[in-house]
Amino acid sequence: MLIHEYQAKEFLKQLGINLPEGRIVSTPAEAREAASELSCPVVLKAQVLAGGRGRAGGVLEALTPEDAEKLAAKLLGSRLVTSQSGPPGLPVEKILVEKLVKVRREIYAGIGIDRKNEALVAIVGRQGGMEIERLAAARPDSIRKIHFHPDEGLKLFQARQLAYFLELEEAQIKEFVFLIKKLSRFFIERDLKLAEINPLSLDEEGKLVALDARLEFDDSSLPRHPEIASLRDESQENELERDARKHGLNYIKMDGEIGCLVNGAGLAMATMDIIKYFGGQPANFLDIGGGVTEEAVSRAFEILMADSQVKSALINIFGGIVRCDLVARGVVKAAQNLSLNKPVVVRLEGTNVAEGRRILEESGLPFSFAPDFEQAARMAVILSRKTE
Amino acid sequence: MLIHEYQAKEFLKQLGINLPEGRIVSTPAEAREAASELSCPVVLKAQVLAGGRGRAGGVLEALTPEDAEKLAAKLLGSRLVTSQSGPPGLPVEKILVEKLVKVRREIYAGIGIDRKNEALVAIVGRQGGMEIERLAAARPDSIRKIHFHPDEGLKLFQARQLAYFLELEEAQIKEFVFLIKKLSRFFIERDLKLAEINPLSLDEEGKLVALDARLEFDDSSLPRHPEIASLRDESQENELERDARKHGLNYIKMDGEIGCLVNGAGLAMATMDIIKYFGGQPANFLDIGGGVTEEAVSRAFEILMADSQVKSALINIFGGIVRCDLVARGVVKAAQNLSLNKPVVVRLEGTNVAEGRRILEESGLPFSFAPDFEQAARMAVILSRKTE
Amino acid sequence: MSILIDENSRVLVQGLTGREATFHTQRMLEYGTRVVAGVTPGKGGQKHLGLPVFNTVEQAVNAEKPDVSVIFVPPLAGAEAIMEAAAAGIRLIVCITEGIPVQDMIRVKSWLRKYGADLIGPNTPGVISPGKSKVGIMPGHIHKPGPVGIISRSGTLTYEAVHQLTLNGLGQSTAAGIGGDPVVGLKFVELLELFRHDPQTEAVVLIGEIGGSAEEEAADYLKTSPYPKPVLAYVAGITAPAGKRLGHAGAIIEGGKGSAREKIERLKAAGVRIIDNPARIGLMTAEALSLKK
Amino acid sequence: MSILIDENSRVLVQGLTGREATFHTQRMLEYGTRVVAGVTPGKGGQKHLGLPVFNTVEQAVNAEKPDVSVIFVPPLAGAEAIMEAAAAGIRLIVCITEGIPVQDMIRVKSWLRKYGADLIGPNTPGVISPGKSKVGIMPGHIHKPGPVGIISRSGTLTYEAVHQLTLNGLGQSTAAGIGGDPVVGLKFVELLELFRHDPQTEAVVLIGEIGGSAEEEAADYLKTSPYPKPVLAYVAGITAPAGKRLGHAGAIIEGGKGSAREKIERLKAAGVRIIDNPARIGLMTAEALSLKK
Repeated sequence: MLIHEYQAKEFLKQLGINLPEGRIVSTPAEAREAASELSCPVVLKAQVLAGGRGRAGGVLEALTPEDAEKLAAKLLGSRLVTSQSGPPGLPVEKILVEKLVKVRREIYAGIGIDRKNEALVAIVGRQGGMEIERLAAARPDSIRKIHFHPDEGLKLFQARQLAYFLELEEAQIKEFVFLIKKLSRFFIERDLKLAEINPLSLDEEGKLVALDARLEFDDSSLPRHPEIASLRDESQENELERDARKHGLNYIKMDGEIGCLVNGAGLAMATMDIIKYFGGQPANFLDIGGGVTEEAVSRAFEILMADSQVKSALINIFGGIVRCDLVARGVVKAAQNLSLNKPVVVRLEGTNVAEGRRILEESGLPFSFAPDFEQAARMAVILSRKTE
Repeated sequence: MLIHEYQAKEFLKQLGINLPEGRIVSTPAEAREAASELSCPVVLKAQVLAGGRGRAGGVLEALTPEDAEKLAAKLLGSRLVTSQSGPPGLPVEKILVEKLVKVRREIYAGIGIDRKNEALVAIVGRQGGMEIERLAAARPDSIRKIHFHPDEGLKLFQARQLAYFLELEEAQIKEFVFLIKKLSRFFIERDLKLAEINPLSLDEEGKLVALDARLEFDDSSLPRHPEIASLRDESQENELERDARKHGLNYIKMDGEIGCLVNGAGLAMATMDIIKYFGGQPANFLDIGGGVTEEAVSRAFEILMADSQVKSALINIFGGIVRCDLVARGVVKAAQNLSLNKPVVVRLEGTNVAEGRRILEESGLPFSFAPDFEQAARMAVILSRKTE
Repeated sequence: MSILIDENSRVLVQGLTGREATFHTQRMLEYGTRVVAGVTPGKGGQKHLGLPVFNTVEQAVNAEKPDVSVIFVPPLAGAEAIMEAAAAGIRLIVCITEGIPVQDMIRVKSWLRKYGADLIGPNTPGVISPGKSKVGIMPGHIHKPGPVGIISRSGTLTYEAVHQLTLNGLGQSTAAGIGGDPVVGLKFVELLELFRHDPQTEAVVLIGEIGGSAEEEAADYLKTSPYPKPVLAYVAGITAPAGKRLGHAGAIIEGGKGSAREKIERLKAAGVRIIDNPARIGLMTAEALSLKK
Repeated sequence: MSILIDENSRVLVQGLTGREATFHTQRMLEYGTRVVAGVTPGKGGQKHLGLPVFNTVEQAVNAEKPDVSVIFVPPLAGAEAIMEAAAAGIRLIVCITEGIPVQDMIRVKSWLRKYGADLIGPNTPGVISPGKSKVGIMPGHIHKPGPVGIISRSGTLTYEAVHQLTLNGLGQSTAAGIGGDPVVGLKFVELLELFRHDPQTEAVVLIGEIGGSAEEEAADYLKTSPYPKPVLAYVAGITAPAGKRLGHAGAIIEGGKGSAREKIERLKAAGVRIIDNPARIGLMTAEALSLKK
């Protein structure tokens, strides 16, 4: 779970890390007030949960409080489309107004999880502001990684190695060591997956100031960190995805025309892949999961069909823990409430397959039955074209 | 560094561990007041830093507040001689007055350091109240040890294994797991060497109550725990030992008649041993250490001679970092201020030995010089007898 | 022969008295798995499904000598359950639990190294050596004994693969789900090494997916040490968008790394036969085996 | 030959610019030790005693390829200094620092296992292979090359032993102080194993003391694997009172364990010649060596 920049900075502040002076606002009037309190020039930063805000016009400089008010009025209530936000963009409901920092140098500091080495990793880059992966590709020598174990923490000597790699002056070495030690401890205590300060700037007095911050928490650990879980901003999620999540469904909206309803993440991906293989485009990823209820299946089917891009649907169930009859009942219930005007191909296999098929057949709804996985995909692709 | 029971219980209270209701008092009137507040019967526990208080008469039951006052008057200001306190005993300056707990069962719970396995160790015993080493010797099957690493902490499953070993009821299992987890975390965070709750009692309602508590901290770690260091009670130390410690000297009073002043702990032990080998008894262990000053050497010599049991003294220096001349100067300075009425044997070797010898000789004081380690010991033993 | 488990494996169920564990333990018993005991703290001394229940794994190990454990406990108790099993001397731990935090799993991995125990999962359907033993939640009846080894990051997709193999007349030696999480126990490389020496196994099917580098590591392994049996691979997620988690916690393309295309290229370069139509897993494996003969 | 260090050992000094380190590094250089660099964070780029100073051990290793490090840092920085050296690939770490908290040392020990580095100390005078290299704070001039290996828990007592040996015409192959703390690096057993294979060493003198079980472990080792050279031992503290720390953090009889008498009995039973008069270490070693011939 990603949190907003302003929320992340609240944590950094508690850790004692230097930040630009700032105020979080949600109206243009508040923005004006904040700007005059902080004294201009200030920066207005749209709080959306996606990177690439700068290039998308989500970060603006204001030279006067009036200016700040006008720019805030433009941003607030709009949807910001960034390189990472997806086409509909994300709603701007809050703006972080910050005093402009005069920057002498920008660097990168981050903590993450290295899956391959099964360790935590502290990463620094001699250049800040760009994505670390791009910097790694462009100038690998300017990056240093040090692995550490969550039980051991980042050692002082490791923090020093990172600091010296950054070629900081002696006073900043101490500051940096403090920062990265604090950040790594926070990372471990709160079960983070990613903590980035990018850019971390050296201001004119040589102080280290966190200009931007990105904290991502491990969804699996949220039950033991309720104070983090409560920071979730649902306005930043796709409506269908949010709805699906609440029903325990894994749904991700994509750009194609064939909706998929599958049990199991791997089979759901394979279903998307085979659609592509036969020349179609999947409209979504949808894994109903193992412990699904009839009601959740209904909701899954409704979500699927609510996507106006969908031309045909493919239900692919390999019953194991999930019973085919339960899925069938859920689908029928939902389908009966919709005007089912799109073709639906069904492939059932495994636990209670006969009963499932009977339920679907007896519903009188126009389902198309496929004998196997391949036929199901072919049919769904063909049917998606017929409706054009 | 050992702290008093009442100080240890203050920590346990902060951890949420159940304790008998109690008050710490330093006058008989306070004891009376405490007893009536707590309602009798109460137990009065003399706060001295040595085990074996019970058998030594340091733990007394009072049936009325008047009784409590009388008993407190007897204890306070007295010196308690226990099996561990040494002959002069320890001054009783505070009494812990506690409500008497009706005990259904007593067990042992402790955390320590296992030198051999280079690990922390949690220990439980099915019987409480006696020393764990004695219980281990008498009934080894009634004890269970589980090792753990300070970075990993005691795992929940390990705490459960200990709890089930103790054959507790299900409600107490949870309580015990809580207690031992908390205690082990405290042990790690504050750099303890030993944490014992002995006895840990089950009261009549089946609650676990810590009847006695012993916390020992690692002297080496005290600089990073100033809040612990400040708990030191100097009244509980031998006066000479305390004085020595303040001068950076390692001095331990013993029962013999030959005082020793040596550099290095190993050589100091060997000096004691060789005195014994030749039929004498060392009066003390004294290591002046490596970074010793002239002034500290003077103080060391004074401390040595201040022991009225001492009949002769043996100065044994193998100069390495410590220079013989520095030791000689320190000894001479101190000896000149004393009426040197006891024979002093000197054996010098190593760095600046000639200069050291010259200083001693030119002082005009009656030092006896020995050619080597063995001769020095023989001479000191013989001279200790002559003065009888 | 088979790898990891066989008819002699003595299986312990951690969390036995829970709903899911009860259901799947019944299925395992029906399949013929030698389940010997269960653990649920606080229920020691009881019987459940006719099996003795213990308070701790240690007690269960002392009494019933299991060598394999299968874990059904809540996610935040998962890491501890694995550690407890390893410390008690269990040789192979199969963790079904999904949703164990990733830092917990990093701790688990160093713990396992200390005790020398092997882990399958977490977030796995488990392991089955058809006809011998089933330790997990997969539908047993779709399997049959035979020459194909399966290693998979996915559950239902493995069932699909097994189903196709069985329809094509091919049974399985052992099918192991390695789990869909970012940090798991045994991975492709370790299991390929086991299948290398298993006489029953004549071909190995890898079922990979986006995220992480387990497939790339398998490719490196196969490239550097010639493998005596045909290896086939299907990698799910060729259509997966970057930066989105597809169901499994580990199935995500992050920082441009872990795409299906990259994995496929690497495996192909290592001599692995790539299956690009997931409905042809059975067919292509049959082909590979017939070519070999 | 010698163990641990010789004339080729390239030595790094951690904490070089400190007062004590400066003093002893001068003595080491005078003795002929190949000191190649120093580390003091914040003083990288400077020269001290003619040696290059680096900010981190890693930088020093990259530039000067030391394989041995000797540590002179404050007690609470000691554990980190050892870990830093191990992580940077130093093979042998000699830690002079006294007063490192014992839990820090427990952490250090598992860290060392991970990196495969050896530690001498902490709270040790160091190691000397007379005539070749001196890595520590012992007075070099009392030593001379020869056939006796020394392993000791004590500083000045080792000097005493060396002095007696030298007076008896016996030089030393290597004298190593293992440190007086409760948890230290290499102990009697590991060093006995090294001396076993060292052709220069013809006899080994152990200098033990009260506390812990290093002497008992040595006895077990010697009992189970016949040792090809005479081993002598003096154990200090026969007169030590129980429960009192005698100078060294590790020299304490706790819970009735670790008395000199117990250790002596165990060593004697393992065939070790016990020296009960500490003034006769040299004489008895000379006797043992002449009997052997």
